[in-house]
Amino acid sequence: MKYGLSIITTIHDWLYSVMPEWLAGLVEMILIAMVYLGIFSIAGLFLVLMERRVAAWFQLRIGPNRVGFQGLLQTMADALKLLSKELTGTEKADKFLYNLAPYFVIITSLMALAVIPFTAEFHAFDINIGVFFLIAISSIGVIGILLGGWSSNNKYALIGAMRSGVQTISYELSVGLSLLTMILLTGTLQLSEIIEVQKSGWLIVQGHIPAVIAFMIFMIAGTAETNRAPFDMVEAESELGAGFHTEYSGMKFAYFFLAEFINMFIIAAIAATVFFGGWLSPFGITESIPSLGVLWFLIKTLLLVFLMMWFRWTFPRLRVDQLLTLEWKYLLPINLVNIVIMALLIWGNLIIKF
Amino acid sequence: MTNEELQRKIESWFPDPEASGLVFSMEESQFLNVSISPKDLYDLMSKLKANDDTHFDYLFCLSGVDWSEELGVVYHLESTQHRHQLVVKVRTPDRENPVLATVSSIWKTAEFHEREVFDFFGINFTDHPNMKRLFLTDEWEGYPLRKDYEDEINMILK
Amino acid sequence: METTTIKSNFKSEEYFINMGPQHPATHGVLRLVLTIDGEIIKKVDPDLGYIHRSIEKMCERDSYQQIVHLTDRMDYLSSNINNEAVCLAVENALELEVPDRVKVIRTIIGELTRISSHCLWWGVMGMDVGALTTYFYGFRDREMINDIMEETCGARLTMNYNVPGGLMFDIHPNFVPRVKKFITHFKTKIPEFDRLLTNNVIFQKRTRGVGVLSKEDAISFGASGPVGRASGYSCDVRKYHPYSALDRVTFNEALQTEGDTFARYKVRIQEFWESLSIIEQLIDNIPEGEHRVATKAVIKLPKGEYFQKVETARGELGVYIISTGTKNPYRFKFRSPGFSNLSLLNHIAVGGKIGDLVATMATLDLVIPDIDR
Amino acid sequence: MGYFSNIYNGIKTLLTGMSVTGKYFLHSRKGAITQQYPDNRDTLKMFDRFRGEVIMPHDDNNEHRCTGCQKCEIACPNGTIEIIWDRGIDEVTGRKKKKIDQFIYHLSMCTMCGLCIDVCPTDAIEWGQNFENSVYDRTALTRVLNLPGSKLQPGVED
Repeated sequence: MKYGLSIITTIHDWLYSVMPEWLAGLVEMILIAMVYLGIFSIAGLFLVLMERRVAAWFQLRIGPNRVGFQGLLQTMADALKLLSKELTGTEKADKFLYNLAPYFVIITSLMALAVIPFTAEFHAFDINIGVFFLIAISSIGVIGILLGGWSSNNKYALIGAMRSGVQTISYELSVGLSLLTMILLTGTLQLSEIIEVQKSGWLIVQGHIPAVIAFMIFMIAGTAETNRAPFDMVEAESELGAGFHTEYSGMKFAYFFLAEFINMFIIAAIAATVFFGGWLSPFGITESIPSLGVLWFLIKTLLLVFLMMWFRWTFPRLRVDQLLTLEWKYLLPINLVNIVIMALLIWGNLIIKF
Repeated sequence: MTNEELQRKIESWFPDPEASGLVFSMEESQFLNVSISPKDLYDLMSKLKANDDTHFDYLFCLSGVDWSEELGVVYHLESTQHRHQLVVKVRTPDRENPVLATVSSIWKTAEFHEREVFDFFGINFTDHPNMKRLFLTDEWEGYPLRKDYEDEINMILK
Repeated sequence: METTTIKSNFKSEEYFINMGPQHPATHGVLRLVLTIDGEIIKKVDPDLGYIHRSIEKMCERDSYQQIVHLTDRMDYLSSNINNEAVCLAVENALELEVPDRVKVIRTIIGELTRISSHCLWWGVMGMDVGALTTYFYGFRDREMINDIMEETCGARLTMNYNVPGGLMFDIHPNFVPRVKKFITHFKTKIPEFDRLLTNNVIFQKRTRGVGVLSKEDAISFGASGPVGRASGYSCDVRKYHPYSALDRVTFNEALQTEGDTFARYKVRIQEFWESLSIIEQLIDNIPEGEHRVATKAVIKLPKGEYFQKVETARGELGVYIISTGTKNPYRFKFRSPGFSNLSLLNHIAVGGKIGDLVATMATLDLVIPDIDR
Repeated sequence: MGYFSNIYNGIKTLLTGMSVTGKYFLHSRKGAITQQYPDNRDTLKMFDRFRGEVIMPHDDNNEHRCTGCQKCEIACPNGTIEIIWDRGIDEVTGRKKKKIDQFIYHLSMCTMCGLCIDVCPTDAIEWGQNFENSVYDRTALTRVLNLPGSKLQPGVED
């Protein structure tokens, strides 16, 4: 990372030397945004590929293996195909909102990436309300889904969008509360400091029982937040065809699709950061080589992503009322009790620290 | 009940078999066949279902038949309790506007089967809750399973 | 599962939604016109005929040997049992006694067809409630049966293996060992099906208490097969009117009493075991002998009416022939199980949600060509 | 306590389900049932009885076994087979005799029912195992099965 950092510093110094300070700051921000956009649209495509290979292996299949070595370029080819497709739409759609919806979804998911610490240095925006920012941003995405479903003037899409609204608003609570449980341990919302705290043991170890419960709730609620099976009521292909994006095609569809995968990555990344020490290596085995942090971060995140895929390819889908029962009758009360337990633990100093 | 018992039972319901066109037959069939005139059809059917000795609660087949001069419906009945079977036949000579009584209030399965018969034979069932075409489109002309149906485009004869 | 009735002060409007003819859950070109209030279904109105080929009219034109191959195309998942129904009807009419070997082979192949059909149903059932992986597990086992069929009959789906008078050709020498291998393989897989789907808490929540059909309604609607048996209505044709070699085997009729979607699911899982047991009883003692009795090249049925019932994977298939003594039937009617089972959909789906309708429809196991004929 | 046992049982069944799929994931290399067609074309062998298309085998002397009796044409439910025949003079006996000119087979209409092969008295036609029948033009599916200049194998008619 030293080498990489020196490039960044060089560019930073050069920008500030050739133009006025306000312009240099702006150009720098745009550059960073472009880099993130580039990296994560490609990473999103590879997540799609991973999903397809994992699904295939669960299902006694081989999966895509024709385009490129072992099918590595398959999703690139798919993206190119989607780019070249005609953008169709319904005649009586609300054109403005219809076109706006995919951008809402993709932009919010990309915005959330900004605060995630990949390593100590590779961290675009270390805001002191990091967790709060993530929760706030991730609930904006649902507006895009609601808009898309409503404006396409299709009954299936509308049902999907309404289900999505119900679902996201309910599960927002559990995501927030389970993270709040962990905030009690760290005492800070800033993600870099949350990781700093974990140098004396990952939070899931520090907080033991309530932390494990919080982790489970977070994973369930997080899966629901991203509208993935078993909570894919929004798409529910056997019930609603394709749900809210029934009427979208080409690149607009690809945005929805990509956003789903980036959202999944974000949920897994938050879980890795908050519960499993982010870029910290287990027991500090590679502490002397900080550039390996990004590797540890990716391993942890992808393992959690795999877990979410495992859920998806094993479980049947819940019905919409059962989804709400699960949230309001099970997750929320448990979560509230869990916070109290966690507070008692900290008060009694029963946390495990190395 | 054996076929003879069934026959005696049904005969006892209709004091005037001539007027209600009641004919029994065992020939050329593995079941006891009862023919009845259209006006007494509903009466016979509801008795067959309601009577505890006959208790025909399962209508397992309802077929329309075009007997060239007449149109008819054949009901295959079975009792799930006594496990005896019976065939009831009804015919109407009116080919232009055939009308029969519905049995869909006795056996719910008849609702769909009668719609099928209406669709393919054009037999109208009175008091049927939803008498409209089932398979074919509403604007289809003619009734395809009738023997005199002709369609030069879709029908290939050998 | 508790039923919730919500008294609403909101003014809501019912609306129509077209489920099908192109919809993933209708498994073919069935169109359901749904009247919906929010998510709650108020009325289901099936619209049929998208693949009606008028097989009954074609039968009036064809000879009896030719009719057999048309029945493949009705309920294509139990094509062998459909074939058997026509052949049995013709043989009964001709008073033709087929050799024991034929009877036993027909029964074995019929039960294999039933297992294969239920395998597909199991996969699709999982898929309809959202567990996509089940589809491939179901198909893996179905593939083994398809291979057995392909080796013996030459085709995988539309076999046309039965002819009036017996079987088109004798079984392949590999048939018996392959079937035995399949039995041992499949016996380890049914518990796996249970672990993956049957016991799953989400699946049970989705299916228990959904789409309840009472016994009286089941009889009145003419429900047959697993749909009827799940309501406690004992309607197995194999028990009441045994045909082929079914009178010499012992098996239990799979019965449940709840009548809900989960009961229909369990009946089919139970039928896996029963069919396996029937095959096991017969596979080791297939009698030697001819595989076919010679019939005349032109079969003319004596004047009269003939009815034959068989139990397909979906329920009771009836074949009703009216013959006037010529080489073609005067009227050929199929009483198809799917048609009657579909007619009760409106009755049991009303009041449920869209997700319930999909789960209910999956356990009715509709094959649309069977309904449309 | 029902509340907590519900949660416990629920999670247990979910984990059991995951163990089933997880097992297959670990054995994914061995368990894959995918056939990588057309890569496996060389090893892919259909069963002997596989019904791909109807063929007419010819021996080395370009002789087939079809006498032109037309039984297959009559047996076919779809009009798939058409036999154009002619009367030629038999070289041995010098008498006029029926022989086939063209045995036309419309693969596009064939339903693979096997009745023609079943009915053939001289085993002149049989099943071919070829299943790769996609063509750009429908007319390519109409085939003449007897090779040009082919003759009837001697001794078939006896």
